[in-house]
Amino acid sequence: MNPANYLILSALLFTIGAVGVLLRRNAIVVFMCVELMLNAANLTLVTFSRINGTLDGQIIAFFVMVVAAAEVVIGLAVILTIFRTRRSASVDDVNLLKY
Amino acid sequence: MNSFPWLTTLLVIPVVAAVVVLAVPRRFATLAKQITLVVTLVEFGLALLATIAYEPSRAGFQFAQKYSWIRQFGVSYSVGADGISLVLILLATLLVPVVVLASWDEVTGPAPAAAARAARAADPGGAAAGPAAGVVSRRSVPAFFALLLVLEAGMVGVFAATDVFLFYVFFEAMLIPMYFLIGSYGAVKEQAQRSYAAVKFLLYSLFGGLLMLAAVIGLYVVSADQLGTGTFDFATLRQLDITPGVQKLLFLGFFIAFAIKAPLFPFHTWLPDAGAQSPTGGAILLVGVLDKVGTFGLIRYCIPLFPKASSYFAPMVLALAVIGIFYGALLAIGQRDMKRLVAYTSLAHFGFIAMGTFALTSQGGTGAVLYMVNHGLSTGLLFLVVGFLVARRGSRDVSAYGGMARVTPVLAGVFLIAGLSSLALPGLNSFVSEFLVLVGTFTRYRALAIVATCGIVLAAVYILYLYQRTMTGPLVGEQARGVLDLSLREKIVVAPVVVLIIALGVYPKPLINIIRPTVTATFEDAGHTDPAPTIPVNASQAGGHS
Amino acid sequence: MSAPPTAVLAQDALAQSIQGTIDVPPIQYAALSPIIIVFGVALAAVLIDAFASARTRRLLQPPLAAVGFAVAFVAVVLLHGRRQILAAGAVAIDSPTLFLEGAILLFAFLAVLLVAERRLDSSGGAIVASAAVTPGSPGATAARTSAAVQTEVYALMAFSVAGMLLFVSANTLLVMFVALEILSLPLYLLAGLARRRRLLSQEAAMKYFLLGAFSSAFFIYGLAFLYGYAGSVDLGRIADAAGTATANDTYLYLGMALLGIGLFFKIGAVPFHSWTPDVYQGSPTPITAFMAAGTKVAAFGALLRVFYVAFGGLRWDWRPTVWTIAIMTMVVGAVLALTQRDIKRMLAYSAIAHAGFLLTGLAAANSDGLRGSLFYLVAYGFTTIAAFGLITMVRTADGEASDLSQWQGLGRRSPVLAGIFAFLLLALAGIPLTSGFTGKFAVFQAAVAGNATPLVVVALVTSAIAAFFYVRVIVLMFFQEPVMDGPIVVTRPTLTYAAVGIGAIMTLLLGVAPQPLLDLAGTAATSGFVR
Amino acid sequence: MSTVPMSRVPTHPAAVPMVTRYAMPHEPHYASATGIFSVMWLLLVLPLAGAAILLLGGRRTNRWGHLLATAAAATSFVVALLLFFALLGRSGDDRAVSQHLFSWIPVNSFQVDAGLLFDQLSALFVLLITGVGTLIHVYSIGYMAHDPARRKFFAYMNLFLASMLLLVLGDNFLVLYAGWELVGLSSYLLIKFWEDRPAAATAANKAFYMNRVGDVGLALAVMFMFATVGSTNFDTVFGAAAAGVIGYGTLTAIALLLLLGACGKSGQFPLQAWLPDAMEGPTPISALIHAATMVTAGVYLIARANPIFTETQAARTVVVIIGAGTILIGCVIGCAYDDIKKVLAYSTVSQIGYMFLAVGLGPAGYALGIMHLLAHGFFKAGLFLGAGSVIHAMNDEQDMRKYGALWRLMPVTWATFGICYLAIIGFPPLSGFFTKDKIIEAAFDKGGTSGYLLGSAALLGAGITAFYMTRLFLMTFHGERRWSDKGPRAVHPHESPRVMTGPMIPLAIGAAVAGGLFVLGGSVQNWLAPVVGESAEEGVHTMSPVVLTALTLLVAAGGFAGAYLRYQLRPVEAVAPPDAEVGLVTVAARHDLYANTFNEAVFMRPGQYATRFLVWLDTVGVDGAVRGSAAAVGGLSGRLRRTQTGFVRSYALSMLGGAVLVVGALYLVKVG
Repeated sequence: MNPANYLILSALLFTIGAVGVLLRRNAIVVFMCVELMLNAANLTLVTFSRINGTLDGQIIAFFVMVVAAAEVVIGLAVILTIFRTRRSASVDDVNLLKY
Repeated sequence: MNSFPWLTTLLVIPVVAAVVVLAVPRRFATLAKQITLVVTLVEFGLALLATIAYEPSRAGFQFAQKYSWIRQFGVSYSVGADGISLVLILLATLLVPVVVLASWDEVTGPAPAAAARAARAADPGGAAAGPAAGVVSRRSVPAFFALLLVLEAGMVGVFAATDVFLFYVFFEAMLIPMYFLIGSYGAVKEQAQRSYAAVKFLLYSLFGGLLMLAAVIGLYVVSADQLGTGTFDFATLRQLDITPGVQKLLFLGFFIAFAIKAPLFPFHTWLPDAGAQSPTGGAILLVGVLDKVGTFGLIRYCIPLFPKASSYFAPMVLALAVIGIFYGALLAIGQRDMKRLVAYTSLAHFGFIAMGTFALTSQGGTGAVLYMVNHGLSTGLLFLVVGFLVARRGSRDVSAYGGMARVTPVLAGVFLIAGLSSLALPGLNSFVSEFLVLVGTFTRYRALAIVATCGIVLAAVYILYLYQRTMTGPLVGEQARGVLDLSLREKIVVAPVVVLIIALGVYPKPLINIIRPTVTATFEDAGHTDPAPTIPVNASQAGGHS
Repeated sequence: MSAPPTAVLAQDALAQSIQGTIDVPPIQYAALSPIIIVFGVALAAVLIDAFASARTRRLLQPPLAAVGFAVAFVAVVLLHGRRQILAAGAVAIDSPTLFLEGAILLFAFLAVLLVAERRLDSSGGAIVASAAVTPGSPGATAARTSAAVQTEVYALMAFSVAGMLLFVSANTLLVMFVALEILSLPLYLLAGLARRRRLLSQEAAMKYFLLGAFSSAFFIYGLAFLYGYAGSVDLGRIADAAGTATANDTYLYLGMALLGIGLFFKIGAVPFHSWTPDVYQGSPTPITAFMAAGTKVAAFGALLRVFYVAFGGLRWDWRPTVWTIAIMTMVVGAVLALTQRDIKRMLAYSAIAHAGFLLTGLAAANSDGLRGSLFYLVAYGFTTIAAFGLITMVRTADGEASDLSQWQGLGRRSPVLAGIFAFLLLALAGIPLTSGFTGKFAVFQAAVAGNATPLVVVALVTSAIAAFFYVRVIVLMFFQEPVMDGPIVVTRPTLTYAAVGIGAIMTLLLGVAPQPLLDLAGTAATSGFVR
Repeated sequence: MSTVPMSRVPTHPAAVPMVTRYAMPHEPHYASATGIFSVMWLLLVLPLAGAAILLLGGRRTNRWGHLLATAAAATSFVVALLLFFALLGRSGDDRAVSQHLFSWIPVNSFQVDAGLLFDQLSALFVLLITGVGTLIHVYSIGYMAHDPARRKFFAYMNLFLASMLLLVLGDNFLVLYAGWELVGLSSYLLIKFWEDRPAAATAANKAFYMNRVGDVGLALAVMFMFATVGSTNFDTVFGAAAAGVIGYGTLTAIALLLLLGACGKSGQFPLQAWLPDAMEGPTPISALIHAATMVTAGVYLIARANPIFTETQAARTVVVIIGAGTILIGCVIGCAYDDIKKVLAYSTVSQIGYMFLAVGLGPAGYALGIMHLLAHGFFKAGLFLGAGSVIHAMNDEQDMRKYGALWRLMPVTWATFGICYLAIIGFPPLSGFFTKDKIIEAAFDKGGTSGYLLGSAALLGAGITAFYMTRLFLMTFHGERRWSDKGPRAVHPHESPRVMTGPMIPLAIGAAVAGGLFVLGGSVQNWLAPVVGESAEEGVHTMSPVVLTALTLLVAAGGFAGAYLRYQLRPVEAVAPPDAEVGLVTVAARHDLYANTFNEAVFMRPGQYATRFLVWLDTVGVDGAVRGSAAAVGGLSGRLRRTQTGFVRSYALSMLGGAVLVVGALYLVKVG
């Protein structure tokens, strides 16, 4: 199968993720969408590693996963504190800082 | 004698003194004043000695010093004096002591001793300085005089610099002390207008300065292209052969900056506000010296650096100048605020100066430079007198005055002298310069000179109309009866200026002999020779006694 | 090409793993010492936090961090002149890198001074006692007044600094990505650690985090495309590939764009700037100072390296884009700052404008531009740290007097402090005899030399606009009568004094005698990035 | 105009080639001052020193200040006499001595020296100025005795003397210009001497403004001279003019500009309006400045610049027209006023008209103009001093309708005044008879229609002069008294103190005999010949001098008779009849022939409107543009802020948009 299709798929995933970030209110979901974008990137990497015939892409993918995991830790911590103070995880509720 | 670093000394002394004065605690305000006075007098003395040491006949810069400052940019600390800059330095160093003495009591004002004491208590560090804003906000006297000293250093520097970058640095750095002088020591009651005027002044000048910066950078790059390594050395830069197109752009960069500073016609609206709001001393230095940086720049930088462009733009500049002459005069006639009025008269005078400069004749140029000095004296004196009046009656509004000549004859007399000098009465300083400007313009731009000459009628109108409204007629206001005439201090302040105004009117030759060679050389290097009289005359007439 | 390319390395590893032996690539630890030291400090800090008592922590952490950074700085100084690619091509050490690392460490040191300041607030410093306490809950007031401090802040800072050091010295995009995360993640947390105005602080943290993650997604996606294009994430290899225009360069441009976005986000360039004001305003002020100085240096360092090394051959393709972004950044930053009422927020917008000025240095795309940018980064860093540090000293009963109206008449009450602040503002405005002017001149001159004159004209006009809001603050402080219940200037905060003092003095020095630093930046620029 | 190759042009002293110059036979030659003449500068310095001492000395000099000033004036008169006789001692063509004091404005080709020239012409003026000046100083001692500011008055008078002497002694046009404006200043100072009177202050300003208009002309003339011949020195300019190397156009332009200056200073049409108002000043001033000396400076200027005017017929035509016109204007208005000083002022205007007419006639008339000027100096000064003495006696009442029958009460005044009055109406053999007669004659001798027109104008003027002067004399000294020594407005007329009457006597004598001395044997004409050229005595006579003299006398007699019938034989109303009851001419005359109305309508009002408009323009337009753009930026900022909504998702959107933008931009560059 033509590896280019995977690229298209990953592009779709990335776009879905990006759009999700814009559309969803719940901070957790927004964050999940970001994760989706990261994984789309991973897919791209793997595809390219296949196309280029080198392993680097796959190795990088692992790095990305680890980083994503780290981000989750931080992200959840931040979101949690916000949630505890505001009793809501909606990103639209936090806009004291503006203009 | 010429090996002595005159200019550097003139630069350093005020800076050091400023630090010292700033260190003086507020309660020793008088000490601060005395230090400043002494220092500025010494400064003037040195400037005088330098002038004596100066050899007019020698071409090029004298007392020159040059040390590399920022090698990467080819910037060097290089100073030097020619005829033009020397007289202006002399003017600056003369006016500063006058200003110091004039502002002796202005800053502190008539503050009750109690308030002063409270202020001292609240002052240092401001730690836990609680309420009572009125007390806390008493204005620091040492700071005022320190600012004056810094300003003096800046003025000396801007005239002495022979490195374009250095010039720019002083050009901008000079703004800050003036900005504070206007903003925090200006018209006491009018906080809002004061700040407005200060900000307006600063932003106008900054904007012009930034345009100039663009041109300066452009000049640097051009020099880098032509010489391999970029430089800001004035002497080197004027050797460059810049293509006309580039010249025009760079010229505009410099010209607009100077036109704002001077100011010339459309760029002037900051001047009335600044002039009206700044303290008397500030106004004198602002209009008397700072603005001269603009006119100085025109003749020192625009014409030698961009000869082609300057002859290309000359007609337009002259047009602006003539418009300025009439515009300023008519607006001056229409003013009610005395300080604004004086500011507008300066607009007219700057028109004359610009005209003389861009007539590109040695008479016009010499006249213009001489005019810078004379205008500094006459307008300085006008601001002094107006300041005295305001200090006595607390109002800048003309309509609040009338018949003052009866109660304050001496003040009225000085006022009249200042005014007559400003309207260029023969026998007083301004006449010489104004006539030189006109005759210099006449030889090249006949029609223009004729129009401009008609401006002298308006000059008579705005000065004498002001005098009539303030000094003659029946006495206005009851409290006016109690007003005192000039005190001894005030007499001492005005005396030197008055003397110079008359002396330079009768015997301007010494100054002319310093200015003329430089101006002549400047114009001839730029390829402008004086037009010939249409009928040849014998050498004894032309060569004459000089 | 000194080090073996990672791709080959990976294949060998695959091959050898079958036979069961792995030969370790050589790693020059000495050359990595600054990074290693800082990481060490970070780990040590974590351990201390884990085991030491609250009191010991408070006593031990600040000096540890400070000394750590200082030592690392010394290491950087000792490394000067080194120029090589280390750790199997993962990290590069050269003059620009060392210059940037040194700058980062200096600013980190100053930031630690600000963070460690405890005299300012009624109780502890600017850092919250326990971040976990919910604002508004009964515990909150106790937390606000308690002497305790979330000492993890030092560990986090150390990690972040380590990340920054790695970021500027990364030679492959992978390392760069990891470094980016190492420097960002701690910052997300640090942003949320303000002792007062918890809600704002938390909001800042969250916004920073979400948008940061969003941007790093772009970064990694761009990385992927570049990998696809060049078959490697080694900057040098990418440059080579770009040189030989064989492969499908849609990937190249896509990758360049997306990667750039990640970096532009970090330096706060328009239109990726929107987080900057909110985060700068919400974070604890010392952290804001740290971000404004440190992060900017790191991000710009990386940006410069990527655009000079990887995309150096393509400058004619990316310059227009950089021009556009630079102009937008300058204009938006300056214009929006005009109408700000919160001083931290105003400085945030000014930071955006300065990012724009820095970009003109990049747009020049010549070694003068590099020199200018390097100098500008240092100059700006010192000034901005001093400015934010000074803000922490002007306080009312409930924390810093961040609202401009409260600064009215400050000059009359505490002339010295207000004078210093005015000086710093003038430096930011770029008045001669301040570092700000020298920096501006350096980049603008380079830009004109690089045929970017229109850009310079825009830059000058915007600096005229920008001058207005700096000047407005001076007007407030000096030309207007103090308000009755105005803020109190806390006296004797030694550490803050030190930080502000150093910053101000450097601002003056770099304005009056920029020669040495310019030399340093100049040599760094001429030797250029290693590849 | 003859242009020359640039190479021959001196650019600055270093590079002055020795240009071989035109042969200028007519060029005057000035001997340099030696011997007694080396004290020439004293003439100026004495009164100047007096002024300085009085002004700087302040109150301390109050007691003796006026004496010092008078002494200064007298001494400088003595010096003038010495120089004059020394001049007499020299041969006829060697009577021009110049003293170079110092180099004033030396800028390359523009070289102006502070130099004095004492020749036949300036000698006469110096004598007149210092002589009459001294007398009026003495007179003022009495007249200003009770004025608190007497010291200042004398200081200003001395200042005036110095300025006036500078004017007539300068040896180049710029120095002359300096004196020109300085006399304007002293005139300004003295008109507004009682400056708490708004009228005085206004009059002073008016005088200065209108003089400045004239000064513009003079200044431009000087510039023209420099631009043309490269010098402002009399000898060079006149030499060039006489050699006819200056183009006719340029020459005429210069002459007309000089004329403009002359009109301003001498109160000639169209710049005459300031002179009557100037009567707000103390009467001695009216006598000295606004009758005897300063206002005649215009005549001096034209006479001095005679080589230029001789060469340009066109300019001289304008001069004579102005002269003739002003004669009539002055006379007509003079008939309508009841204010004694105003009448005298307008009589001055018209008498100077005669002088202009004379000098406008060219070589034939220069000397005549000067003669009439000198004679006028005597009798007009005498008249003013007499008027002053009367005003003094009548408690500062200036309305002649409140006078009458004073001759018995103040005999000396009456006698001196009478002599001067007879002199001015040309009663033989008093001075006016000779000098005015000569001018009328010369006017007719001009020949042609113009000659007749001018002559008859002058003749008519003589008649009207006789009328209004007689009117003045009769209303003041004769008829029945229209004042009372009782009641609220009581006055007690009395002869003035001797210190005042004293000076009037020599003036009267001068008025009586001067004319004869001047004319008989053409002494003055011969004396002035080297300066103003031989007056073509042997010109064609339109009609024989005898007939003309008779005619003149007849006309004058007519005027006298008219006045006598009207004001002596019929009673004079104590209040002037309202405008409704008098003829149109009288109404017009009472309103100065609407000169002021004209000036206000054409110059003042538009000026005021222009000013108001510009003030508006400057605030709203020029400054408004600046403030507007600032406000615009501010507004933009205010709107842009709103985009910073505070919602993370909108931030993300902007980032995404940016991403698209960047990608797009790069892609564009790539394909394009």
